[in-house]
Amino acid sequence: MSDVKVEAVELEATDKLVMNQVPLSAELSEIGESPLHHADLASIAEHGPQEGGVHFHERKLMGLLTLRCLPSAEQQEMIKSLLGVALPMQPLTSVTTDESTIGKVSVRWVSPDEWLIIIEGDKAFDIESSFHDKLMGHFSLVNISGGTTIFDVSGSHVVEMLKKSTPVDLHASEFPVGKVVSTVFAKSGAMICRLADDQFELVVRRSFADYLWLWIQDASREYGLVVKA
Amino acid sequence: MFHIYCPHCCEYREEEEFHASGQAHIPRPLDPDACTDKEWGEFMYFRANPRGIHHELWVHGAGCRKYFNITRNTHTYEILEVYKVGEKPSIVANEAK
Amino acid sequence: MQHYSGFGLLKHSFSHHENWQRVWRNPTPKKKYDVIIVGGGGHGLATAYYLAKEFGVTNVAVIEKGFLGGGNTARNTTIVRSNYLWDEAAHLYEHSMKLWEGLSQDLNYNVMFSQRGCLNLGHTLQDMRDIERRVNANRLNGIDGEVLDAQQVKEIVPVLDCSDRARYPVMGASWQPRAGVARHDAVAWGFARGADTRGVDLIQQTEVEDLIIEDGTVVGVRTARYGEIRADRVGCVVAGNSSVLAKMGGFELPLESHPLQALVSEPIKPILDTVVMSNQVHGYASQSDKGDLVIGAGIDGYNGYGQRGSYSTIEHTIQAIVEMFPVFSRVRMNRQWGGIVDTCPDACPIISETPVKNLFFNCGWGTGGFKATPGSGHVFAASLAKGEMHPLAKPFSMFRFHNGALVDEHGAAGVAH
Amino acid sequence: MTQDLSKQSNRLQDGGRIDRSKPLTFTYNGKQYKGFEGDTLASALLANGIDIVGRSFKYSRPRGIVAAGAEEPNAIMQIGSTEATQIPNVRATQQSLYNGLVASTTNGWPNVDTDLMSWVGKIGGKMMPPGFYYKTFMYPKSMWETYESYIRKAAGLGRAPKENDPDIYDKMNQHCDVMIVGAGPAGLMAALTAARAGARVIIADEQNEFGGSLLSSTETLNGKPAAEWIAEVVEELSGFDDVLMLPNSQVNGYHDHNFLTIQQHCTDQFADRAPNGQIAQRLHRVRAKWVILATGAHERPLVYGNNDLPGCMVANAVSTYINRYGVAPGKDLVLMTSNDNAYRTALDWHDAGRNVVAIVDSRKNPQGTFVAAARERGISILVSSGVIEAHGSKRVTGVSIAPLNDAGDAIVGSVVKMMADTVATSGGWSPVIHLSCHTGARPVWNDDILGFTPGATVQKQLTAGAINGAFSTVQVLEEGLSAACDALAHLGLDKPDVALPEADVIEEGKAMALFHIPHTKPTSKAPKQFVDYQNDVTAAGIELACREGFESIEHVKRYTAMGFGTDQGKLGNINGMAIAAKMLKQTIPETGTTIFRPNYTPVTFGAIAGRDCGELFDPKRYTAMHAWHVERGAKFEDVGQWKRAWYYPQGNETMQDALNRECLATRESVGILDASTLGKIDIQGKDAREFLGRVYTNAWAKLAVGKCRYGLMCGEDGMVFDDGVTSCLAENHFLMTTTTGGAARVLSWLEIYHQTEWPEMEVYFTSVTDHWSTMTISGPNSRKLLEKITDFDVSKENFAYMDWKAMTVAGGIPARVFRISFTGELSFEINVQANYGLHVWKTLFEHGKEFNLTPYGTETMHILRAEKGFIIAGQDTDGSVHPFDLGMPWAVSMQKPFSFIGKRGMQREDCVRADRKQLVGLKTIDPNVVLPEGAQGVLDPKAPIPMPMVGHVTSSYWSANLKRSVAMGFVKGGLEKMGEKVFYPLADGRVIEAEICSPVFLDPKGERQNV
Repeated sequence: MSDVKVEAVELEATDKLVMNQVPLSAELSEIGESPLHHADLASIAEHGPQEGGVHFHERKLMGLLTLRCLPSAEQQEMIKSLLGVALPMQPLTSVTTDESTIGKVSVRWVSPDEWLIIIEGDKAFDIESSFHDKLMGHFSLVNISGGTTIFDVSGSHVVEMLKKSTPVDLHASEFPVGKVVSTVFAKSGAMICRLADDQFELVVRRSFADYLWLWIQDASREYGLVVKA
Repeated sequence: MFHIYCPHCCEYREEEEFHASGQAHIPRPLDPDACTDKEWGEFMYFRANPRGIHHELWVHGAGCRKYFNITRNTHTYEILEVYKVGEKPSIVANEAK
Repeated sequence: MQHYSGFGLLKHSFSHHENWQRVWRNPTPKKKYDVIIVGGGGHGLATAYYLAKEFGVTNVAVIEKGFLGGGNTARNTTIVRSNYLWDEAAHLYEHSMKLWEGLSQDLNYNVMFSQRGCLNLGHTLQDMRDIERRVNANRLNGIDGEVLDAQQVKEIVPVLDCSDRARYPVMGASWQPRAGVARHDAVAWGFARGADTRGVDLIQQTEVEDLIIEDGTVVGVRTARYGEIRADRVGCVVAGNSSVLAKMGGFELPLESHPLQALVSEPIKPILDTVVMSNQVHGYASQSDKGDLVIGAGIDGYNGYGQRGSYSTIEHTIQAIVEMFPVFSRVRMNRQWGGIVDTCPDACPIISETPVKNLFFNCGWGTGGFKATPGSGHVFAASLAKGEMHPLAKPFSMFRFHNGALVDEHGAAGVAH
Repeated sequence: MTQDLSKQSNRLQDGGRIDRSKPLTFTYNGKQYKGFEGDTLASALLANGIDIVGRSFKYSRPRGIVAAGAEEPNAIMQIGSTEATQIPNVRATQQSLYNGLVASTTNGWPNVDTDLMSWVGKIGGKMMPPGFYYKTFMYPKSMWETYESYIRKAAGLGRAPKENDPDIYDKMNQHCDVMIVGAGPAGLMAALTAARAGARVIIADEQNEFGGSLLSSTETLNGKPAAEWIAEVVEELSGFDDVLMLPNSQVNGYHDHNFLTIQQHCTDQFADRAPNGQIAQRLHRVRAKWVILATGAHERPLVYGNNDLPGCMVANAVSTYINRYGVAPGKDLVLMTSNDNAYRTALDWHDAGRNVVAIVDSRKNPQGTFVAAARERGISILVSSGVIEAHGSKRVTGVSIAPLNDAGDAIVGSVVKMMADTVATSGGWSPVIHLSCHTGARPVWNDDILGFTPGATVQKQLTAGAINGAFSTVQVLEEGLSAACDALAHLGLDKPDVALPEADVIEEGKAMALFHIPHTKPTSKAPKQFVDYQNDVTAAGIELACREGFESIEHVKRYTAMGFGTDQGKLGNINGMAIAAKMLKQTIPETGTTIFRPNYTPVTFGAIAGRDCGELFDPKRYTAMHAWHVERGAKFEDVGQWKRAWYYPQGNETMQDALNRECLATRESVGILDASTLGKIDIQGKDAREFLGRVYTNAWAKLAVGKCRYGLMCGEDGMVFDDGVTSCLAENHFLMTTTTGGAARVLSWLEIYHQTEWPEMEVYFTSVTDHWSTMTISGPNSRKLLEKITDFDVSKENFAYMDWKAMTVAGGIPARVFRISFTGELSFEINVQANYGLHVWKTLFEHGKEFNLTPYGTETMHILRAEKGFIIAGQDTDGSVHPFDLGMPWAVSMQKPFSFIGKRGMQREDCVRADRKQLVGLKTIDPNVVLPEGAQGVLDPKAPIPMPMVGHVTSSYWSANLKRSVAMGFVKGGLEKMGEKVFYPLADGRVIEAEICSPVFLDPKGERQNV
């Protein structure tokens, strides 16, 4: 009997270990380099154009986690208590709260059994740990923070820029604030969420970030592109 | 250029987001080792390929990444219905009824 | 048969061209033939021609639901080459190439076979490995071929962007000098004229509604227009609709019918003297004698009998063309169209006996049927004449999909052509 | 300022929609001319009295402008003021005039006015009936290429530029409730109705301003000139947020499920190059809930002798030039018509102060509003007559007119000649049904309107106006309103308050079905009667085609090339079909329908490509360490979309020098590879282990937590398509790696099986390729190097081969380190969150100096693994080999309870043959010779061609470590042929001899990786 118990304890320890291992300290997060690090957006923001129809900002080094599950009522309840917000169950919807104990949390519907959780970068470890400690049943939670970045695009011509890039209908009647879609973006893909009438969030993959940055610069050229630090 | 209703996202999306994955409803034999070469070959390669009503598997690759089925007329390109994996089509070709 | 020549044209010009003979008759079918060929496209007409000319079988009918040569023969990009990877395919296509080389004279009909050469570009290290492999195999199989570096490619096609600016720079190419293009309609008409002259009945506007099968043996076809027409052997050569015919025979084929699109530019002055193909960038082009750039698009992923595909496929193709040939950016696309191609899982055709006795199928040429027209017709004619498959056709039995002896030519056929 | 009109000899003193206060200068065939803003190039050429604008394709006959829009077949120009901005084949009737426009004709030598080729055409033309080229140029065979080079030189219209295009084209995706094609009266009425109802509307028109037919007519609406009504509607439409108005925009394609493409000319009307920063053309990709086609109709010319002489025009085009552009393209007009409508042209001509010689009407008793008006003006009308021939050499100088019988197919009296410089003809109107055909609908012949109208369709399509054969403005407006109301009803929107404007009431007599005017001579002997101008197709040619047995209309078209020009037969197709029908004694619908395909008018390649070219043609995917590789002078290799460091040359090193150095450094001390591009898939769930067992060929049931294992993945056919190492992170948690190129395919492979075959299995797959930066340190000193950046115990005892460990590296960065090896050396694959990849990489270099840490690229990786006989899926496999062919039976577990994917396939009859091609090592007899990859092996190098081949070389390198070449390749039955010889005959004549051996050239016992 004791043997079995020891094994179980070890397994649990391993389970925790294999998640994001150790929380990154504030000091270490200083050396983190977002996918557009090489583009030196800070100096473009400082020296580049200050007026234009499209505004661009990289919300870098955020915590992004993919949650996969077909949540039971208990799981939904637990997830709500862990995130401070209930999972959006309606297709193509999202929720955001500032109220949670871990700060601002956004949850984006991706598919009937997939959500993207967006939090501050230094909170990913806590979330991962709490899910694995407390959420029972079949699910998967994967940290994709290193592989993903967020482009915040806005401005008076942001819709035109997006219309050059994605085939989804962005008209307010079809794409209200809060709606989220995963779709084609140029020759790559993006998860697009409307944050305000003229503000969108694009969640993109790291390896495509430079291509998409080039694309957005090009698509914005006729409207003027303003980079925000 | 198809306009396809994704039964998971519950809205129409452009064909560029999807990918056709061939004929639907071709279950993998439960005991492959008991299949003859002929049976295995037919499972892998032989297809109905009708001119008319066809049930096919598509995936919303750039969207929710879910597979689902489409009943489509291969001649007129009309999409007659979409339904989830595991469900049965409600529209079938006359002779198959 | 009225002999065609420049002198004949001159002679007829004096009588204002009023005395040219019909190119083919418009016969009413007999009750019974030795061989019925279902499908009056290039392959079917070539089969009829060679049956009559080479194998002495003249009691033959070709039954065509529309007009002669109106299917994929009328809709392809006319590329002819034989640089296939595997021995079985290479021998078959080279057999065809040899027939092409004397075809205009053989038919006394100028099919405008123009051996302008064909480049298959390599853009990655693996492309270049595959090119080496294929060219070496071709060479040892007696098929002309060379591996060229980027500089040599540039010399052959000055308008091709061989610079490092390209997203996928050209690293080299395989080059088959004997490859080229031909005038697609003329191929069908030339074979039709040759077959008709030798007694073959070409029955147009007649759709086969069913195959008549007695005791597992095919004995004829049923048509809407003429009812039953009997035959000892039936050969189906109905690219695009093979599965529909197979269903009449009570079996399935390992085929999917997909739209394959092509397009032409407006005619421009000569600028592209050879055929250029790229798997990696995914487009290919040649220039016709009339001046059009003839461009092939990829195959659409879904099954379709509509003779049209998706616009995104056209867009990708044009992107590839502009990427390869930036100077074509200001040239304009005149017309696009689509064919229906029967694709086989191994990108090779089916020339085969079937589960029904005396019923033979020639299909599954996918994107590459035009170049095989004479060779396919010749080996199929031999098989129909003798009732057993020609040695070059044997590897292409439909039953290879049971035993696993596939001839996987996806590498050579990667881009639709 | 008074205008100097002296040079614009055909410009009227007033009238037209041109702006006479804005004169423009343009160059045509090297000479300067003047026009006005609002002109098209065609109207400006006509204003300047230019008759000849081209030479015909086959016969080099002089050709003039015949139409005023998209249907123009002759005025095809080369435009462009610089080499890079050349545009071939611009239709002068659709090109707005701008200051500085440079145009030239595309054919004619030495020039278009005096073309020596025309003599060839005159003499040789007799020998060039349709299809003549099929009947000649065959003998001698060797001459064909010479003949062909002349044919090619003679063909083609304009030319492509020699320099790259400086312009930018882009695309925009649009969505709307109602897409209205055509902004004539029907389209505008429909747009106004839909817009007022609150629908999202797009309305596009190919012309530079909205109004369609109203722009070139003298009609009134609500008692005011039609232009005022147009202006009111346009102004109201522009006030709606959800209405997109696109002038200068051709709707060129109508695709399935109401997807349409529109080419918008954004700056073509201003210059041949877009002003800096502006988009030259934009392609709109529209998805519409409903489509209203209000595309109007094209007038058909009549077919008669020498009808291609400059001065022969379509009647309505003449009216357009007068009313819209203030240009009368001649002095003395003969109008030939089979209908009332065309009488307007004679009225316009007369009212412009020019001389109408006669109206030649094929009908017996024409009556109607316009006929009466002509009579009122005293214009002479010849009834039951036709113009059988035009006379002249470079311009019409006169016509022959003959009385016709009631059917219009025979001459029943004597011929009279009249002087005239312009012949306008009308055979009625052909609805512009092109778009309605694009999705496969077959048009329907309508005897009442003598034209094809749109056939039944499965698209959500409505039609309004002349496309339906409704030709009066009253009817057209009504149809626009009613189509919009139908669309609104389908959309669930209420019909708004909208009233029809009041239009002039016009009575028209019945038109006659007339296409081809008979001549006193039989067609074959009569002067050429052109049907398709651009391809020189004549009535005689069509008759000949029918005589020769080309009876299907498709055969006729293909044999004669009718309709294959850049105008796609907009003027000629129906006349051609009528002539064929007459010849074949059939009706037009029996002869066949006309089918149109996209594009309606040609579209610039650049616009279709949009921004997806050059730098943006395809994404370049980068790893987190990419900038470092660039800085170190790496050469890159394209692997899928990834840019991977290939090798790192230093100084004057050749590629081989660099590879030798990288290989030696790695085996002697330590090298480092950026392996971030490998596909990585996180797999979680209680059935994860079982799932792995089903998709890999080997066993996974007992892989312990903390352990890694290599696996092969096969298709159902048993053929290998990917491989990689999968690690057990926790009991129900695995990390799978795939090849760089195979990552997406493997993930879809897992998903499709999970979602469609085994949905009951509790497992989830998530791509983490981009999340992790992966760097492999390899070589005897790799452990020492790792120790420098971690406190974790990485000793052999604590961290065994094929284990993985979690630790922190480089000052606290969490890492997963895998002790796996693709080089055969002691290796550690360090994975860190990608935001820290470059930091850790640099930290390794900080500590690596003492070990001569050497970065190596994919090529060195390939060499090192080849020394060990490790395969690369995709290079050493090609989709036709199974694990046994690869000599890897150890990677297959036939005992697994579940029949894993590939098991059944690899046991088929052909897959268990003894003489299959099998992967073996190849040792060249001369160790200094490196076999070329792709070389084909034979057993008998002296065998005649075709030589029986036994297999090809898949991987081959110079091994600096072994100081000899190493290679792998396939040999038939090779696994049973160890020690035997294979020969590789190369293109350069060399024959390389090699011995079949084990593919493991280095350290066969694996001692180096196990230290």
